[in-house]
Amino acid sequence: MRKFIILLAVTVCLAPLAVLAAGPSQGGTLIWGRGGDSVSLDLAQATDGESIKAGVQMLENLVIFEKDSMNVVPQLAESWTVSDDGLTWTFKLRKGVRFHDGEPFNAKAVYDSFARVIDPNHPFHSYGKWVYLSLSLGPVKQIKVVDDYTVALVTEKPYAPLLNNLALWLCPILSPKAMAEYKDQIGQHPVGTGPFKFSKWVKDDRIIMECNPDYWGDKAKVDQIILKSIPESSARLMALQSGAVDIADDLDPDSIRLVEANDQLTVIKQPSVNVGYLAINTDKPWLKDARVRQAIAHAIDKETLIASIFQGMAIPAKNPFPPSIWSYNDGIKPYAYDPAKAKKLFEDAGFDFSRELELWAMPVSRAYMPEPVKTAELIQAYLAAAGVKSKIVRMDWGTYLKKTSNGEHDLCMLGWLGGNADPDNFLYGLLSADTAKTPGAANVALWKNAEFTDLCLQAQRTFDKTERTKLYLKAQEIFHQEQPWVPLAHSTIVRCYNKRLHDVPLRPNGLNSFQMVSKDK
Amino acid sequence: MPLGYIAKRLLQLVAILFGVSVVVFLMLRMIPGDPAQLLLGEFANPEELARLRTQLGLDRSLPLQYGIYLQNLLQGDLGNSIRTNTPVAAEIWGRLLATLELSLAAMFISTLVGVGAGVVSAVRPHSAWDYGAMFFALVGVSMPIFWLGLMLIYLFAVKYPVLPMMGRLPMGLEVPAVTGLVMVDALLAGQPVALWEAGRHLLLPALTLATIPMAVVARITRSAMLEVLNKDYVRTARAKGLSEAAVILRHALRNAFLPVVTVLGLNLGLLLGGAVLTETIFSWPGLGRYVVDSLMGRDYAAVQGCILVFAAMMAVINLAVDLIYVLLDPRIRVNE
Amino acid sequence: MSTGPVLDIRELTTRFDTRRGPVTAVDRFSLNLGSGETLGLVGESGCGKSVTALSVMRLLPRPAGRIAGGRILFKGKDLASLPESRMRRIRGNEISMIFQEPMTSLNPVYTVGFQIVEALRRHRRMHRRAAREEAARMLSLVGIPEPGARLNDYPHQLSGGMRQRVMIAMALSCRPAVMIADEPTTALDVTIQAQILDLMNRLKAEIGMAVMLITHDLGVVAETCQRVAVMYTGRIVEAADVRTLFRRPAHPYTVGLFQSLPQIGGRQGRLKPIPGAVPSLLRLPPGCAFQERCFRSDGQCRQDPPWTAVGPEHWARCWHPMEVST
Amino acid sequence: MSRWEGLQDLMRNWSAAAGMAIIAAILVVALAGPLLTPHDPLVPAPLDRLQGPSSAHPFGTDSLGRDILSRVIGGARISILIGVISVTISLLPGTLLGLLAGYFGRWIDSLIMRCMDMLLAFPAILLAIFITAVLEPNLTNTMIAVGIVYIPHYARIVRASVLSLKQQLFVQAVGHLGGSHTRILWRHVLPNCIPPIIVYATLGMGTAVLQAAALGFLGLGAQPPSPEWGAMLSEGRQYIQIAPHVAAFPGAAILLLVLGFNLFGDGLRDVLDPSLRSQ
Repeated sequence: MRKFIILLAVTVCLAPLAVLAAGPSQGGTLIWGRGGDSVSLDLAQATDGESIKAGVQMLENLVIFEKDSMNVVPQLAESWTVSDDGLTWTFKLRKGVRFHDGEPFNAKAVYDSFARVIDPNHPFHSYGKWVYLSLSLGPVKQIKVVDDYTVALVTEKPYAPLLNNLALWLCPILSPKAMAEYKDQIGQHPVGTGPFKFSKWVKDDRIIMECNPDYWGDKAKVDQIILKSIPESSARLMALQSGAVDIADDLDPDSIRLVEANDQLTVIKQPSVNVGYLAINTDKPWLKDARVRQAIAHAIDKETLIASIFQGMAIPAKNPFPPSIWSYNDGIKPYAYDPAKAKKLFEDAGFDFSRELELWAMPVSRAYMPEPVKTAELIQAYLAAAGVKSKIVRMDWGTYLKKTSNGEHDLCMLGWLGGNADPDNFLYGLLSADTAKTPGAANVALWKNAEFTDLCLQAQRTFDKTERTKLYLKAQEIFHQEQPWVPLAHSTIVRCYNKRLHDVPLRPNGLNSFQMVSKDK
Repeated sequence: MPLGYIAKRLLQLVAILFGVSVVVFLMLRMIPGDPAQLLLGEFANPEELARLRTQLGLDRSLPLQYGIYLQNLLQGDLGNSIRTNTPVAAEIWGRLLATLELSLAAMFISTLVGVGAGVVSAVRPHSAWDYGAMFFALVGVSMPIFWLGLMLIYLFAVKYPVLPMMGRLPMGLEVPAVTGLVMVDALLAGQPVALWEAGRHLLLPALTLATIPMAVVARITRSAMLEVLNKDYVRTARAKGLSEAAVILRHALRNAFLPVVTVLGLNLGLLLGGAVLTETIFSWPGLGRYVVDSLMGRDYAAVQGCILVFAAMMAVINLAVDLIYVLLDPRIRVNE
Repeated sequence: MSTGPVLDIRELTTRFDTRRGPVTAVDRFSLNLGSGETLGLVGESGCGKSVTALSVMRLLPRPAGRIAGGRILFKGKDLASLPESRMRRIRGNEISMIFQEPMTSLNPVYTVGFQIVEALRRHRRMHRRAAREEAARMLSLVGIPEPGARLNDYPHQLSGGMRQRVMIAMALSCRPAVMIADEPTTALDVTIQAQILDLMNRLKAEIGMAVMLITHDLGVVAETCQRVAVMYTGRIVEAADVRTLFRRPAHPYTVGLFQSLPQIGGRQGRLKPIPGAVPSLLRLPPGCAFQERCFRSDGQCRQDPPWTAVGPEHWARCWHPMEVST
Repeated sequence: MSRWEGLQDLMRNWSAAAGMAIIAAILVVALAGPLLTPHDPLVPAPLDRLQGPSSAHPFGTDSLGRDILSRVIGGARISILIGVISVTISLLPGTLLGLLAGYFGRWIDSLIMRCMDMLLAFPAILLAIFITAVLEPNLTNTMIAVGIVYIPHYARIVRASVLSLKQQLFVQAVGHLGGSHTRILWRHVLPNCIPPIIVYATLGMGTAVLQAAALGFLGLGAQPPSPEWGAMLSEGRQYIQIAPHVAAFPGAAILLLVLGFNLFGDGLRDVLDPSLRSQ
């Protein structure tokens, strides 16, 4: 009876809240705390996640990935066709769209936005540094304005992934007037067509964008987004807890535990298509023997690593790519944590225990490696338990990437995010003999296994998915046996936010438009 | 002091800045790490890297790069940031104001408290107050301020959350920027709430940054005052029947100020250095943090610009200290 | 001439706390100063002359020094027990003091005008302009040419003699009843010394004040003073009018002082320094402090010597004063 | 003043005695470190991470479950080493440059002192960051960087004492008697510069420890898993909310050591060189 009364009382008290929750009112300011400032909001020039995260709220492409899959759907283009020879892509553009500065969106705008990237003679070409061409418009040789609302892109060779490239953040359409006016400063004053328009940028502090009232599609539900730079993870956590921000990005795993425990806050998780690994330089004579590499795998306790440093926000890895990607070989039996066995393997391989291995630790944290230095310290201790001495080596990120791609390390930590969710991206791109050529090797294990490489190449030529799967399963077995990397973990990406927000999206790559997000008053 | 002297000092300043620019330019190029590689990260391929290097002009010879840099510099152009492609001067300016606001607040606190504590200690030497104040001053000069900042955050923002732990204003609160100093802007805009909030946000970082200068000033003020209080002219002032306050503030302190001003001037350099740490801890969007970030990002133009600004500020401060000397001590006026 | 003492010091005792224990720098000092009179206080350095002056001014260095006993009666008020605030109204106003070191006694960062005006404004509540005019008048009174322009000078722009004149002007600006001059001429050239002494004599008459002149220079005393008191280790050992003291010193110490002086026009005999050294105030012998250096001392001198009248208005603190025939 | 009297004075000086006591205590802890530490400061126990202070771990554990007390003790050796080596690095060239500049004067003086001015044009920490970045960040380079930053200070002090000595007769006299420059510098000038150098070097050790810790804090100093105090503090920053003890103890250790150097330096100054008191 007593319980019933309490329940009743609670219900009565909460009823008004329920009413509010039922129909979240529109408007409000969404404050989004993140680890760093953006660099350039012209996404054709953006190289960092913080720029892209902000830019995609304001700029739009011809086409875009669906909200939660990798299917391409129209955005500023209404439809498209590919010529029979596969060389010409024709896009019909949406009519009646205006840029934030009031300029009309049309074929000319698409032409200027694209031609500035690939045509050295275009007047806007010198205003920017056009990065990652291979992922964007690199294959396009010519841009034709067919009429005001029709554009054709011509490639030299048939290039099927072009549509996916256009759906990435790298090919935004900007107002030609603004590009002419701001010249090389367009990245500081982006003018696009998106649901939010740029308002103000205080460097190292905040970027403010307003709801675009003239948006061609569904208008954004919040009036304003403030992206607030809060470099320190603990400060972001505190801002989230106090309600000062609605969303806090890139919290460390320990903080996420606190967010989960807080009933005002919530965490959504999404398995990411990434891998964090420890690459073993197979070019070094003392690491050439596969038994040595297997020994290293046996020495590392991935479960504990994930339980402690990742705070459970990952699954242990045994293959080069995560189970969410097709052809994942689940039949592989992971190397168990066994220091004694590791030591024996080292001894069997005649490993010189007086040698101190260089263990290179990444200087930056990534979703696939949230605490690289602590991970390195732990690995160092695990190796020591197996009798192997190692020294942690750190340097700046640029040098790290350059030197690891030259094969100067013994062991190095790196990771990969598989953007297009294809095994080829991981296996051929990171482990084939073709990519093991220094300098500039993406295969930082410098592992040159002819059989493995053949399997990858064969798979590239094969269009039948089951056949390809077979090839990849086999390739993973070779990888497992040879163990050029010790794959460590596939991390989970998370978004922590206040429960007063609704419909917060999370793609595996973490990039979403916040158009549909609403906030309780 | 003749204008010629100032002109000479300014000329020296230009010479030092030139030297600094060469040194910084060369040192930056000696730092391992390729800006292009840093910008493009782990997903770039060698061709994209090479193209970016060309675009950034990194494939030119060093003398040529410096020549171009110097030519732009002489036209007042500090160059564009490699990372953001924006003019470095603009990037620096906004952050400089943030650093200035923090430094001025810290300067204010350290001078007020430091001089006050030093004077009281000197007036009552070997009293409990004196020993207490001087012990705290000694702890102050020994303080790792990055630790102090963290502990202040823990105490006043985490344990007893009475003060904000970072930033300059609460999120969502805006003040029209006129001077770039938020407190001044809030005052100009007549927004008492913003003024109050800006002050609250400023308090912990300013206190952190003020700690060492405050302690140094207290120590120097005490010893200078002790010396001055033994001077004959202080006795003369007392013999005139002046009140103790007039004797100490008008006759003693004014003379004790000379060494204090020297130290304050040196301390401003200390403040600028301390700003690097304080801004990092309190997420203060200032120049100190910017220069470290730029250095880590191998943003050559930005680092060069910042260091030039720092060096120029130090030199201007030194000049200002010399000028203040003249105001304070009439004896120098004739000698110069 | 004298119309009763303006300053009457009775049994003044001043102690200092030092690291090695308390020291009595002035011991039961009694003396009076008639208005309009100039009294010389002589003795070797360290004998307590300056401490006596600072005690009267209540400017003893704190917290070490303090008045431990006795009274200092000025116009009927006991300065020794006056609250500090009331004492401040007397200092620089009714009793003023000038110091030995004109080079350092003026504040280097203020103009001399400011420093004189400061005293006038404090005690006379004068307006700025009136005070400046008065200051200029004072400067001309002490014989400084172009006083109006000098007001804007900083001390370092003036010579030592000029500075001492400024000090005097400052001390006299409020027309004090008593001026204490602590070795006012010691740091100056001989020619300047004479000028300053003349000036003091002249102004004393003009303003009608009493002067306590502290010096170790008996020549200065002879030229300026009516009466003299001789101090040794914090005590007055002899007091008399100038003429008597110079002709017939009664205390062996005074005799020693005279014998150690070169005398112009006197016998060209050898100077006779007093044997031995001044004993430390921390280790004074019982009885007469001079006994160990004295050619007349005997066992009796271990008792405190009495303050003996050896002639009219002539006293000495001695068991065995020199025979004084009157 | 005889040596013995000097030492006595030093012991009687409250500040020097307290400073000496602190430094000695830390030195003992540093030397006896492995005997005192209940746990290995380097071996992680990831499942015991971020535990608060307890009887098993009086200072708690860090993010890899290592005992913070053991790490703080392990770091004592590093910090003292940093102090001594950095100061040596600034002291030797600084003294030499100061001697040369002061003794020979003219263009040598101008050249040396202008270079020193250039170094002084940077805020110290910034210059140290810069040098560490050029040399690549590690413990050795931290000491070198901090050392270089303070060279101008020693050069200036020594130059000033040389200039004042040069005025004094005995140096001139020796010069007239035909002593070689080296001999004059070594036998006559240098010994007289030593008191201020000793004072400044002692105070400088405190500064060096602070600066090195700041570099460690910024991630430019000692590399993991080294228990350098600044680096430990830097890690603690991340856990200020859930485990403030991780930052609290190493920072307190830095403060204590620097306080020790400063107390001792103050005391030395009072005894050796009272004229420096106002600086």
